[in-house]
Amino acid sequence: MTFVDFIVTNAPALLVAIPLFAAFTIPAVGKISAAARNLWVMGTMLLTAAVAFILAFRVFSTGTVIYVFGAAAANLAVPLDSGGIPIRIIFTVDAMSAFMDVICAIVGTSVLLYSLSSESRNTNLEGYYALYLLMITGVFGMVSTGDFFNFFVFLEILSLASAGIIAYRIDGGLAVEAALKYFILSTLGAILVLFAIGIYYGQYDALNIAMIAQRMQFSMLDKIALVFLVAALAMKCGAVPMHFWTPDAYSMAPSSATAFLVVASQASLYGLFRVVFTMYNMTMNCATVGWIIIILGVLSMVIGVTMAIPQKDIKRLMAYHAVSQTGYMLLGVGVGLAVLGNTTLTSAYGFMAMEGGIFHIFNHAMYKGLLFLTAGAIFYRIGTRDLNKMGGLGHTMKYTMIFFIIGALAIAGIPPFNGFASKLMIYESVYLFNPIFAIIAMVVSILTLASFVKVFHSVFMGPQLPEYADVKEAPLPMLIGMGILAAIVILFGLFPQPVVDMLVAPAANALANQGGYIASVLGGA
Amino acid sequence: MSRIVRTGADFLYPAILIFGLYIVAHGHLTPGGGFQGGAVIATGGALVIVAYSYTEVSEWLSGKVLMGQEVIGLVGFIGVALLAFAFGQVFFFNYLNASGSLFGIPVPYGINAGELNTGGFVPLMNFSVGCEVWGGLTLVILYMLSGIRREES
Amino acid sequence: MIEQIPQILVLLGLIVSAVLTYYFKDLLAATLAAGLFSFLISLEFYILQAPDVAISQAAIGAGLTTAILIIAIRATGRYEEGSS
Amino acid sequence: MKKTVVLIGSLLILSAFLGVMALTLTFGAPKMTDMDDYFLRFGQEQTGTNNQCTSVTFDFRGFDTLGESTVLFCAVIGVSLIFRKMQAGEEYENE
Amino acid sequence: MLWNLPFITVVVLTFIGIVTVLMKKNIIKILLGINILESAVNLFLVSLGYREGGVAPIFTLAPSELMVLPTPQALTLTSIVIGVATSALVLSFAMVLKKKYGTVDINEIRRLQG
Amino acid sequence: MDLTAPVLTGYGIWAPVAWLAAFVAATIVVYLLWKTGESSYKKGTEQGRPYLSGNAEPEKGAVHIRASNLYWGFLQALKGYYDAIVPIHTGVLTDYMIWFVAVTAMLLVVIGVLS
Repeated sequence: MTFVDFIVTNAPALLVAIPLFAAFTIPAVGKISAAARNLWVMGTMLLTAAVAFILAFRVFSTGTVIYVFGAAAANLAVPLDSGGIPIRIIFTVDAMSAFMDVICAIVGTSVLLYSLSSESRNTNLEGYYALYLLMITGVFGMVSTGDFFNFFVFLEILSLASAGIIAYRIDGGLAVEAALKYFILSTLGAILVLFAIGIYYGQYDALNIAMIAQRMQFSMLDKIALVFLVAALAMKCGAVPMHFWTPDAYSMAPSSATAFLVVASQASLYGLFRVVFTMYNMTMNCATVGWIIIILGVLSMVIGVTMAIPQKDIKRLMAYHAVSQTGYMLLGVGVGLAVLGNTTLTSAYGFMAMEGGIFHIFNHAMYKGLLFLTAGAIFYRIGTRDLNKMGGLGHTMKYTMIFFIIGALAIAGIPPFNGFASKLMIYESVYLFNPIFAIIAMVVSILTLASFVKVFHSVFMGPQLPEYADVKEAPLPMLIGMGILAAIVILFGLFPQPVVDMLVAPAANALANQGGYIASVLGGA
Repeated sequence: MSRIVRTGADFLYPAILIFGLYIVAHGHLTPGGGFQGGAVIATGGALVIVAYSYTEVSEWLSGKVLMGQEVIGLVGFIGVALLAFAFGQVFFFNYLNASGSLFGIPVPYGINAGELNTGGFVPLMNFSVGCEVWGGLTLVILYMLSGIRREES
Repeated sequence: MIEQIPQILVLLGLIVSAVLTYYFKDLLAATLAAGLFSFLISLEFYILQAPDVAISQAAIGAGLTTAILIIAIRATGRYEEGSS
Repeated sequence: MKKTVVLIGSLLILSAFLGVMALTLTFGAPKMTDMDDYFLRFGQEQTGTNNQCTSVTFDFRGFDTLGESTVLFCAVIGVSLIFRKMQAGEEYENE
Repeated sequence: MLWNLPFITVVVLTFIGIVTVLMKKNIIKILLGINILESAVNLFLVSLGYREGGVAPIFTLAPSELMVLPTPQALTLTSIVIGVATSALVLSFAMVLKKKYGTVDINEIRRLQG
Repeated sequence: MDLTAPVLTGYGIWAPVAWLAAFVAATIVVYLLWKTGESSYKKGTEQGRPYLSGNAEPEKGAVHIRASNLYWGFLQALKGYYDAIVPIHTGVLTDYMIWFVAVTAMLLVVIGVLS
């Protein structure tokens, strides 16, 4: 077996094993020197991203990849003597998972590059990088796994690592307060997820998602499990009215970690979609659950954006926008779910709405990451997050200002940036479903633009303030990190159709096609 | 703490240590395993730490050593699993089972007396996990005590 | 029937110790009640033929969790005040 | 108190549904046991352990156990970060 | 039906746990509530795997062929260790908050709002 | 693969490259039109000074509008809405958990009983 074959075959395992191994060894490597530690972390991240891209390429070219941990062969999901049941932990990487892997790899790499210089003034960075790599492991594991208990374990890894990293700057107790709120809520959510796992196990004696999906009968117990999962995962992705932890945690975490926390909550969003589409799909009452998701989405959009407008803390404002943008994804995919059973409506607009929602996940990760990174650059240079104290920074931080403009226009859905493409897909397909929601979405978009005009004006515009006369441009690694994300925002805005064809449509297809998911694990059932 | 508690802890700790190591080593035969054994030893460690004052403990018990122990345990765990790649197998494949080498005696189905030299890589993993849990949980207690100490001073 | 009596007693004890954990205003007493709860649930695991889990719960739940709780209570104050 | 009413109402609903769950499931006679029967039948030969719980923990579901160790590692690192000695000026004070 | 006692206990414990989490204001009391909830879930999982007349799934000692299901026990082991990790982190948060804010009362830990 | 293919949204199309070309063309046309105009501005004369009804020009730092003064009218117009929505974000963890449990209970009723 050649090296390339080895990488290609074992890519799903390496995706998790490499960052884990690096995270375990960081306390030892950090003892050598700071440069060795940075090199070690960055090398690991690049290697992981490369593996993720190889895996995604393989998935998009040949279809779902499965990896069975500890079996005689990597794709032997069902042992010959078991009578057709999968018994081991299986990583099932279909197009949707590969899509999330790509997002995590891109954002993870650029954020890590950024944090090499943005966090350099803090102590005990070994711990910070270890937790960061564990967050990356958690996201990769959550989106790749095909086993529900394994999903829970990675969810816990993600929430513990996130809580540790949110509390990293103690900030007079404020960061710890935010971490406490996030962590207790997510522990409650995890307990509900564990209850749901117990219910599935007790009924079907299965933990594999495909196996549960095949045996699903939608009895009363399954309804309870569905509610537990929907509530817990919607809370974790920050849907209104369970979004209260989001602004606290996003504003108090270190800026680089905040940009990755966006991806972390999108991993929960992925889990929500995986549960409703792959595990339940047509067995449940799609319209009811779809409408629940749509209502959660509309509430998130409206309340998120209206709460953002009066904020004075720049990161808190952006955090409320993250809630609002999550609403777009929930709206798009919810519309797709509500009409799932109806072939004519699905082909008319349901599928397009799903594509829009999924494309928006990608776009949101890119531009919201970019915006949080610019906020972090401003904080790094002037040492405050209070919008009232800022002003006139456009004179000195020109590149940061350009990156901020790109991000702000993208989040407001101004052509030709990538936010416009996905929002247009959502508007037009949702308009066919129910015109009111499309109008609400457009109004929310306008309010988003308005609030970013406020941020832009109060941070960058105006005369140069005397207290910030000697502020310098952000350091080069931070600019490179922001530049990668900005380039993707522009590129995907200019050429949306290839992205939709290559990444988004297969992902939406994989989500809607429950039979294909089951067949790829259990073999042509 | 009083002298009685200290003496008790001194005598009890070796016994707890041996009991924990027994649980770890026989994890694949009798109830127990890495987690349980490691937790038992860490409980013994907690007893010792509570019996002595933090300043005394921190003289001869360094956080670095415990962290090193934890890292060794974790790297050992993932290393044992990664070693499957060297045999051309998939991650977490039990390459040692029924190979005839260390821990490689084949076990037929049914009730047997329980040979210690069985279990493939499971005993190795038990040892790594035991090492990790021992180090990790003791470290948690040590760090939390250091938090109290700094508050009191 | 007769062999279920120990189990019923243990389950009742579980509920009683959980209520005590809720009831005590003195956090140290509440922690001891939680330790008793952990011990009883480990006994219940043993009755349900799960010795591995029982050992684990006894060592971690009744031993270590109680230890770190006592450390935290020493740092944060012994009585909860002004609670409903 | 509106809050208390909401609290009690949701708790009652939650316990009612959990009660339905408790009465629907049958204790002592799992509905389906095919996966676990496989473990009990073949686990001993495939992993060489007499303790089937350990064989499930470390072999069949060994990856979960790795994740579990990782969770413990996360907690240790998180606690060590919280109680670290900070430099002067590292903390940012609001207000 | 009546002999579903472990499951009924799970429901009662869940109720007590949630009441403790929601009604108490002290962080340590809330953590005790979360511990009760976690133990309830663990008990739920282990009870799911119990078979009438079964013995522990260990071949060294087992006298008969009928064994209880091993998978829930493995899951519960994982869950217990996750529980202790959670407790450690929450208690450290509480200690730092006591040092910085001077209180562990949830009603007063609300500087982040709006 | 055609990089510049438009997105078909099922209702309309969106071709960013064509849009960008049109945008650039329009900018050029506007620029040309602007070029044909006649400039009456003379640098360095009285024209360049700010006209503030005869008052002295304030210091640079004082004319910057701070963030909380923006959208004052908007917030005032929606005062009822904001008075209702902002107090919900109390900052108390217990309230947040009650919201979570209440939403779970509501979904249980909606999915478990009604569907």
